[in-house]
Amino acid sequence: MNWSRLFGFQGGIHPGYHKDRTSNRAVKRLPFPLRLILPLDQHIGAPALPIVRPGQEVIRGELIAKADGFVSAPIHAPATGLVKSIELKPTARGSLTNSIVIEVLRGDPQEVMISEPHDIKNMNHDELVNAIQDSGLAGLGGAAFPSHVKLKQLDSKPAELLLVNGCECEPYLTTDHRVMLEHPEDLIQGIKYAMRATGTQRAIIGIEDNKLDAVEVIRNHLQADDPIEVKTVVTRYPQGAEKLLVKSLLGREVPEGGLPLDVGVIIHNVGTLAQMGKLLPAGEGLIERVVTITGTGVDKPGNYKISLGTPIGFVLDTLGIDATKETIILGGPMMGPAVGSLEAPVTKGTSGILVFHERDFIDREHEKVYPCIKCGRCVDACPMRLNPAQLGWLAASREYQIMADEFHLNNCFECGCCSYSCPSRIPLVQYFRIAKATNREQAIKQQKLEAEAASGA
Amino acid sequence: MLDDKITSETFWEGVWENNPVFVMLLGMCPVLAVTNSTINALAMGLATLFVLLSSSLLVSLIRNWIPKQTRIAIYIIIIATFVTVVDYVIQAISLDLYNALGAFIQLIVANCMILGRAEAYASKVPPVKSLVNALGMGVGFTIALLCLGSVREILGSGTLLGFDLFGEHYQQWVVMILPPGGFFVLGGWLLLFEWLRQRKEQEES
Amino acid sequence: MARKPPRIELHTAPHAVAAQNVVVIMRNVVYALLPLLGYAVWLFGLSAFMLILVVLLSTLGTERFFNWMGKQGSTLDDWSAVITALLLALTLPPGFPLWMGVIAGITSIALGKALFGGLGFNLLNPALVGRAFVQAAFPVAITTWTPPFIVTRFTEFIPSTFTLPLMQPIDISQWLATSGIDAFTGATPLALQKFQSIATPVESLFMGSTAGSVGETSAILILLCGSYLAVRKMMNWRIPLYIFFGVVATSALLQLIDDTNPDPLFMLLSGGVMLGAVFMATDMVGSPITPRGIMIYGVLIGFLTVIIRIYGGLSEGVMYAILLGNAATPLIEMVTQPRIFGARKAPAKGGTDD
Amino acid sequence: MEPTGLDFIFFNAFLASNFVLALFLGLCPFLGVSGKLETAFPMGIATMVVMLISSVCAYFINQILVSYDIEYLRLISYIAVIASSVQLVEMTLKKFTPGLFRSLGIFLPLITTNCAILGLALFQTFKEYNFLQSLVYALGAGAGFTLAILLMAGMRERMDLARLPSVTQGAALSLMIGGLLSLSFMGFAGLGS
Amino acid sequence: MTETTVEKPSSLRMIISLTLVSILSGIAVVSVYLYTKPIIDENKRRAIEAAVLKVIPDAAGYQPFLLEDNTLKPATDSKTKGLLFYAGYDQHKQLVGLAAPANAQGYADKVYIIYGYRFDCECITGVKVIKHAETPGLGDKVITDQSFVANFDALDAKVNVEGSALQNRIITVKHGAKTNPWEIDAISGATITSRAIGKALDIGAGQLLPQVLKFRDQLEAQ
Ligand SMILES: Cc1cc2nc3c(=O)[nH]c(=O)nc-3n(C[C@H](O)[C@H](O)[C@H](O)COP(=O)(O)O)c2cc1C
Ligand SMILES: Cc1cc2nc3c(=O)[nH]c(=O)nc-3n(C[C@H](O)[C@H](O)[C@H](O)COP(=O)(O)O)c2cc1C
Ligand SMILES: Cc1cc2nc3c(=O)[nH]c(=O)nc-3n(C[C@H](O)[C@H](O)[C@H](O)COP(=O)(O)O)c2cc1C
Ligand SMILES: Cc1cc2nc3c(=O)[nH]c(=O)nc-3n(C[C@H](O)[C@H](O)[C@H](O)CO)c2cc1C
Ligand code: SF4
Ligand code: SF4
Ligand code: SF4
Ligand code: SF4
Ligand code: FES
Repeated sequence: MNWSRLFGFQGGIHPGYHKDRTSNRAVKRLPFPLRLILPLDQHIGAPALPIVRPGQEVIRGELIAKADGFVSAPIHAPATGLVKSIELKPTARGSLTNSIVIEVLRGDPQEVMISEPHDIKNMNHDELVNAIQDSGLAGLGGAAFPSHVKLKQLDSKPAELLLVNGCECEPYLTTDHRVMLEHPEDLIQGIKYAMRATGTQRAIIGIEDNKLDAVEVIRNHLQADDPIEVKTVVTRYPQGAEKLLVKSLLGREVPEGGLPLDVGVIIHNVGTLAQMGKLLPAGEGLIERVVTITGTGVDKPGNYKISLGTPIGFVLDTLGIDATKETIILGGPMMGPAVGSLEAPVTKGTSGILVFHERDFIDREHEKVYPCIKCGRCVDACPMRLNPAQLGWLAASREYQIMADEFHLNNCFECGCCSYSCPSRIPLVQYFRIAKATNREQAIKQQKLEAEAASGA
Repeated sequence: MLDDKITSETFWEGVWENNPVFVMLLGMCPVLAVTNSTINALAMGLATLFVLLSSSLLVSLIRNWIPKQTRIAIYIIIIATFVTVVDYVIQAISLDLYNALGAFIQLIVANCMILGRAEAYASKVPPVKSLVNALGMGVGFTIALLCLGSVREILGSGTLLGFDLFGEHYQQWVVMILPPGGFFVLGGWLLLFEWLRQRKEQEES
Repeated sequence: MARKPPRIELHTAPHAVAAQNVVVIMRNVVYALLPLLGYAVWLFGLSAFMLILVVLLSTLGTERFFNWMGKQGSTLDDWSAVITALLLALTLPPGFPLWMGVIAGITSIALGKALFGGLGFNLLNPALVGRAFVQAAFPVAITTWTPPFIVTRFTEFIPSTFTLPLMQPIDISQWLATSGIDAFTGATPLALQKFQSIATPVESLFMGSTAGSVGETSAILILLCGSYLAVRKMMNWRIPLYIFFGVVATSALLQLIDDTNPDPLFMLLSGGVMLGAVFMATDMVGSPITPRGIMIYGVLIGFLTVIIRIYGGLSEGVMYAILLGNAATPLIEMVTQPRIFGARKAPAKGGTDD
Repeated sequence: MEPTGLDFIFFNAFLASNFVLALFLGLCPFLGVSGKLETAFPMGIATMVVMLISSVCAYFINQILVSYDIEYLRLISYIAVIASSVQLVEMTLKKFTPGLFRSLGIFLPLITTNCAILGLALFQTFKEYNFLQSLVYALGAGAGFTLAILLMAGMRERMDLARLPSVTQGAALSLMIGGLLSLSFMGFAGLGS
Repeated sequence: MTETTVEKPSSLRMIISLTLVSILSGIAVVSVYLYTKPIIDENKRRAIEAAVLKVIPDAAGYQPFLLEDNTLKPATDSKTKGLLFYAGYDQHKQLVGLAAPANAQGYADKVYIIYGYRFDCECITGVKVIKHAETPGLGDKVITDQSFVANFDALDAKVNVEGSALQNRIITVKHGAKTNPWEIDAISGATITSRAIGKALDIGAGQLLPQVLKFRDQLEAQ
């Protein structure tokens, strides 16, 4: 019985997956670079507050920046070394952000600092949530949303179910796949912690049916009385988007503008929970993550455990890739940004580094953009059942407000299915991002004006 | 504000700059409906011109005398009267012409151009000026009708004012005399004018 | 270490795109039309060939002319004008005077496409605008039919083909009589049915061995070529199906009311329903993009086709039905916006202020 | 269908002899108020309502005129009656449904100088329709006007988002679209013959 | 207009102004009407005369009649209801035929015709289209197309033995398919207008002729 046949979402696409090159390669560790760059805003929410000074020595695993409020996450030193500076450094998207730069101590054994183990059995809900925050976990699924925030119990909206997102629907990426194969115990442990923190009685792991081996492995590790189920869903991008996974597995639609919690669900990525299972008992912080490195420009593709803060240029150099001739994408090809600077580091949200040769990369700039021929492919592909074509016409006329007010622009989660399928090669998602950003600016301006008017009056 | 001086502009405005059809898009129904031949267009143009002249004159003459509240009603009665007159006169002149123009002679009453002129112009200026302006407007209207009528007749019937232009084997473009032809020809003229205007602008800059 | 940045910086996701683009789709439609063109030439001979050629040249010329007027590069390379031309030629009668074909080609692009800004912005199907224009301009010439398989079709032209520009088509009744065709009344199966209540056997309709436009001939061939496009996902196969449904349902209903009305199968196979439904109503530019909109659009076209055929003054209604369907498309789309994921209530365009 | 049958009268006025697209009546609102659907629809409905009212009025007035042999006053009395009935509708609406009045209000004066209304009254007289026939005729004509202006508005709204050539804008474009619509409506010509 | 206070004229002045204008307008309309009426009536009469004399070739004069409730009376007032027809007489005041109006729905609107009938051949001898809105160049071929007009040189319109209807209903057939004298050979490309004329004749003559024949003696006596 395949669940998603019953409850599956509409739309979605079937891009080429290209996962075979890395899915059967065990995770290897990449050496430390000379210098680590740790942006203070690796997560969504308030940036972390540094608690180290330039010149100070730090030990691997030591807290170097603390969370600034509840929706924020601390940062730990990924390697033993010297804090060189706290300065503006480029991120993958090209903008500058405040980062702690650490000069790695050469020849150090790089032992992780021993911290005080947590007595999880005797922790109450709030203590557990705090412990998770202290570990610096942010969603490893890509959005890097501080993980503890979702686990905070709300009396008004009790969570009934924990969904574990093992879809990994983006082409090329195989980090979640490897984590499920290699660390099923950590994952199950993490799931149990998350369930404890939220008080849910049931958990479901959703895995796309192109990773049946992972299903097998996890099932073998489950005890008979574990309240955890593994379910397969069909392989279709963007099955892993939380709203769609909820729909596929439970048949529930998260209401427009709402969160999964509105239908009683909390959702976490398998990588996040595996880290939680590993880090929490020892009281450690998040200092490294698994990254898939693949693409036509990579001769030795694979999954690598990389310290956070490692510059992408270093990663590529280590693997012998001449990056100046290639196109580099951080994350999957559907949602990941193209890298604007090789100095940009691997962060908590980096799930992959894809490198493509010029020749096999479909080059939007050189392919002519035709006017919309109203073929409707974008409408068929949009999993949110929006009308991307209509949104696109409006965007071309800069009718951003109408897009939001009448055509549900804000429901678009930028999955890219529409742009992918458009035969006229219209950069629809790009339009939508601009539209959203403009609307946001507009709203802020409006608020300011109103505030001024209110204070003036 | 309108003053009482009569300049050449008083007349030419209606013919060209503010041509009621091409520029102001007034009275479109008769423009499209009866221009399937030049002669109909001419008759319609003259009939409208007559009504326009006489109602403008009369309205201007009595402009200081009629109370504001009843002015529209009075304009309408005046216009309707002259239209009825024209209607009977055309019937007396030629039944065939009358049949060809159909109800559109009577529909001159509803022609927004005439009421518009009465309200916006004739009621504010002295009779002679009003008359000169109405003449310009009427001539502009008639010219526009002829522009449409001639194109439609030449293509649609192969004749001009009834004279055969291309010999008996000419293939008439029936569509031109049909409703779509009316839309297309007027639209075509407007496109042409716009194109010429833009070209002039480009040359100037 | 001063390092050059990677090649593409401002690239935004998604970086992967589907293989089919506009040009590929359009070119494949042309491929799908080639068998129809070949069969049409086989049926009607030299005259059909000349007509196709002349319409093609005039259409492409007009497209190029408007490119030049608008100071833009040539848009001939997107192949859409070729499709327009070929489909237009396929809807004209084989002996249609060439000069009228030129007029049809010019109007299809000028009135149907260039006016609105070219590919993608037109409201109505350009090919059908061209045909509707000549149908209204030259109603007699466009209903003058010749039978297929005239023996001399590869050695001589139908006399009306080379009518002098601006002149009435040369009368072909004399020529038909001497060409050894007896008992040809110059009527299509639909006209025979409508004006004389004479039924045409279904096999002839299937094979296209009846009088008619250059391309509204073999139902089987049209379906085959259409299937190619449908299988390659270059055409929305739902549209023809909805149209067929509309035609069958409406004509079955009308036959129930009055059994002298022709039967659904005849309605489906005769005239331009096949060509129109498979190749012309499916032009995505003029058809709705919303799934429910497509259903309404298709059924509406089928319905109007039968209504015009039975109650209208003309024997064939497909062309007008498709044009009206195109015209109604913005309205249809407006009322069929998809119900968005997680919508709390039925989709409401515009704010609901009360 | 018989030319005097109610079904014929309705469909003829609705489609085949559509007031706007085949008879060229009511072009001013058709071109002027069809820019947006949200104004076009109320305009269509308002016109239909006024058509029904003036059709009834015109019918009775004509009875009186004929019985007193004063048909030459027809035009004057029709236009007077139409103008005052529009006024009456306006007042009634204002009084009883202010909400509806606000959405239709601005269109009502426009309708007075709209030849479709007067044309309807004249045509029903020339065609010698009886009371019921006149009513159905008005209904068909009003529905036809509404259909035409709705189609037009839908297409023009679509054009707002198109990349139009610099010359085709404003009235010229509207006329061309009107022409194409009219061309499409040729399919209904000869309906019922 | 810049006045700030809307002065309210007395209602009396409004009423007077309106009344005055209405009276003047009435006078104008009535005088034009009275002046043009004889001319218009003369125009109409001449048009009818021309039509009647054309469709009954041998006639030199005519008399309008009205058939109402199975009685025949001279038509004087155009308003009375009944079947109107014009009896045609030659120079010797001999009854030769009759002419009558008829109409039917054509392609665009009703087609109005007047047709002529001869008593000796019991056939229709001519048709003139009075008013139509058919497509120029297409539907109006029924006026100009000589071979179509030739249909009415002698179109069979015999009344059956019972005297209740036409012996053979007049029908229009597709161009080139005419085989019987009561059939009309349509114009190709204008079949619908051709059929409208056939239909008008079938209905008009079918209704009128059987009744008129009963009064033939009465007509001859005029
Ligand atoms: C301001 C904000 C508040 C959020 N609050 C909650 C919350 O209370 N509970 C929860 O489960 N998720 C919460 N989320 C997380 C979102 O549901 C979602 O998981 C996160 O944005 C990442 O989603 P993605 O990886 O699908 O893009 C919040 C997100 C944002 C941006
Ligand atoms: C288009 C789209 C596709 C996504 N696909 C996946 C996926 O395949 N796997 C996954 O874990 N998260 C995916 N996400 C993110 C999830 O929506 C969700 O944020 C995540 O599972 C929450 O877990 P985390 O906070 O532990 O990362 C996707 C998000 C979007 C918008
Ligand atoms: C623009 C246009 C105008 C038409 N006008 C007429 C007309 O006035 N009279 C008519 O009988 N048919 C008219 N028709 C209909 C057809 O020409 C023709 O009557 C019908 O197709 C029957 O064809 P047939 O006469 O060749 O059998 C018109 C068609 C079109 C497209
Ligand atoms: C399936 C399909 C059908 C098409 N049908 C037509 C057609 O009927 N008429 C036409 O002018 N173009 C047609 N085109 C081509 C193209 O869409 C057309 O030129 C645009 O309407 C021009 O904007 C078609 C294209 C495709 C892919
Ligand atoms: S972030 Fe992208 S690649 Fe990672 S799991 Fe989600 S969809 Fe798949
Ligand atoms: S990017 Fe937005 S509009 Fe496009 S398919 Fe995804 S959700 Fe729909
Ligand atoms: S996929 Fe592209 S061309 Fe097709 S409808 Fe959507 S935006 Fe238009
Ligand atoms: S609109 Fe795009 S760039 Fe802006 S916050 Fe959202 S995902 Fe980031
Ligand atoms: S002229 Fe007809 S509505 Fe204005």
